[in-house]
Amino acid sequence: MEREGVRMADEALFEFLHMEVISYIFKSLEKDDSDNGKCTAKLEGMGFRVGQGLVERFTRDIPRFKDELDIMKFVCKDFWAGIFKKQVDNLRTNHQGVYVLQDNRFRLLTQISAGKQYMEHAPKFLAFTCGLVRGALSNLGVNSIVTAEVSLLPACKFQVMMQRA
Amino acid sequence: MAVCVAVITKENYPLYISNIPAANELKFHYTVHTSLDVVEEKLSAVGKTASDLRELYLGLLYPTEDYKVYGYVANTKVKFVIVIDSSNTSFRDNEIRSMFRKLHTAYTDVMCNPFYTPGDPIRSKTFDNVISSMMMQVC
Amino acid sequence: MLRTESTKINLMRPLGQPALACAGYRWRENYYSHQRRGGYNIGVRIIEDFLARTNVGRCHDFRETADVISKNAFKLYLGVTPTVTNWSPAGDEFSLQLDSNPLAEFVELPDNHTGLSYSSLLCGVLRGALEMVQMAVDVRIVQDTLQGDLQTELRLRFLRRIEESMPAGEE
Amino acid sequence: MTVYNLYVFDRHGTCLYYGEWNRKNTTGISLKGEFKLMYGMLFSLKSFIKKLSPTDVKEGFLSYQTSKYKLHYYETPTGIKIVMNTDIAVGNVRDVLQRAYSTIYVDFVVRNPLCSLDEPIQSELFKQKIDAFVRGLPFFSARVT
Repeated sequence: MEREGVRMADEALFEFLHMEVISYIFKSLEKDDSDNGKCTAKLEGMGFRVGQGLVERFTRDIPRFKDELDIMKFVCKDFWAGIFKKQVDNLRTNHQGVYVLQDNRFRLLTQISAGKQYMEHAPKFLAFTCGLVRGALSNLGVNSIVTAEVSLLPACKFQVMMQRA
Repeated sequence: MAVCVAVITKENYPLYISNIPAANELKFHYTVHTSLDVVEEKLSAVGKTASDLRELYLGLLYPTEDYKVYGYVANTKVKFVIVIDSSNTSFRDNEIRSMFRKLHTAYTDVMCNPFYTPGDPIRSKTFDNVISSMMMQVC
Repeated sequence: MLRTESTKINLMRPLGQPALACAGYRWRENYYSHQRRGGYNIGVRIIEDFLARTNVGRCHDFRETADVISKNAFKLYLGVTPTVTNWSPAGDEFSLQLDSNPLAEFVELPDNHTGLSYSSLLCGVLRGALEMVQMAVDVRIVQDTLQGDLQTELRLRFLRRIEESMPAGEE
Repeated sequence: MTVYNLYVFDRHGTCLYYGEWNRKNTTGISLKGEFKLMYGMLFSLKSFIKKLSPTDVKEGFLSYQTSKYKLHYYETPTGIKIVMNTDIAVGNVRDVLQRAYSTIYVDFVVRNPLCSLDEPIQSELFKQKIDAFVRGLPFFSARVT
């Protein structure tokens, strides 16, 4: 019970901090009237570094991965659950290095809307997570491009495209 | 305990290497470097054979006349090498294992320091302390 | 599937990093004020979350407030219970001492950032949260493990009670 | 039994949310004017009650009742005020209002980064949740006699 409490707590803290970081970045860059792209790139970069660190910790006690699919399954299960308290709902792949992770109730969107309202704001709440996934994969030795797509909040799709050397 | 501890990136360049006595640096670098081939060899077998190499600890890489070289590779492909003096025969596999665990944990903490840039040589007092605790008690 | 064992630490990680990146490696003073402002904004919201989850009522005095901050708020959000100590004779000032600071758990300041007040975010959070419950409070860090001190110490000074203002247009 | 309407005010008297269900009358003034009068009345009532009270009040005032309706009041330490008007058969609803605050206001306004805390609430999700919440109350009934 105690542990449960602690876990919940940090979750809220992460949520509020994530919120504030986004608002800070967008506010500070608005003044230079630069495009949103710069802000999302910055958030993505932050997520990348955090993902690198987190994945080191998350994979410390698990057996070595067999292959790429094994890694992706880990991202959808343990990694996602560790951060967002739930697993990815659906993982699809074309077996040519493209993976689509679908989360029907993405944690960072659930409080915002259940429908189309605020849709135009969704990208800024996904940038950090895109970076998180890319950073985690990169540290696991897989280079990728991660993008996100929303058609109805709070559901969300992350597309991971492996970049072969 | 250990006479040399090294942390090597997945691209095979060293992030950290510490050895005693310090004068033997070149020799240890060579030993660690040589061990990487064995590491690669062991890793490339993963998935091909049914052996239990899914464990992060790779065990004894190779013995030389003076030393025993042990290896461990994290899921993130960062490699840890520990060199033990051969004359120290009392060492058990479990002790080596727990040294690697300690090393890996310390490395994870370094990765979690926001001021550390992944891929940079490790400069951390906390990490140094962990390593020196593993290197002491030699004599 | 959840790895509860290490989750507490896991999630502290995303905290430290953006907090820092938030500062964008600006100058020290800038970092400090940004962290405080950012913290303030978090405080303003987190107090509502806190009240909703703990159902703690209004405090009667500053001593009760100190107790709630330490035993309820810090415990809930950071999993630690700082010691409330060093009360001023007038009872308007006290310290929160933390043996370990979860916010700085993995942090080691590099040589070119040695004076950085990494945890100033906390000051802002406390100030923002307390302001929402009608207490204007000054918060500063007087000891910091990252600066080589044995513990981290936050000093809270009660400035004044913020009276609820009459609604506009009323006499 | 039924619920007539519900107001949420912030600490500065801004009406963040207003919803009505089985309200049949109107005050004949604009909603904006009504919010202002309502807040003014609560403010005065609260401060005068505090002055009258023989001991320090922790809860403040909880409700008042006329022969036709009952006004229920809940205020958080942060000054969020939730006001609900019901018919007089409804008992103490303090825990209900507290739940509206902690599970709806906090979850869908405070934790929604796109909602600023001192402006009327725009979030559709919040509005849906509060509507469903009120309609789900045991003393809510759309069939009023």
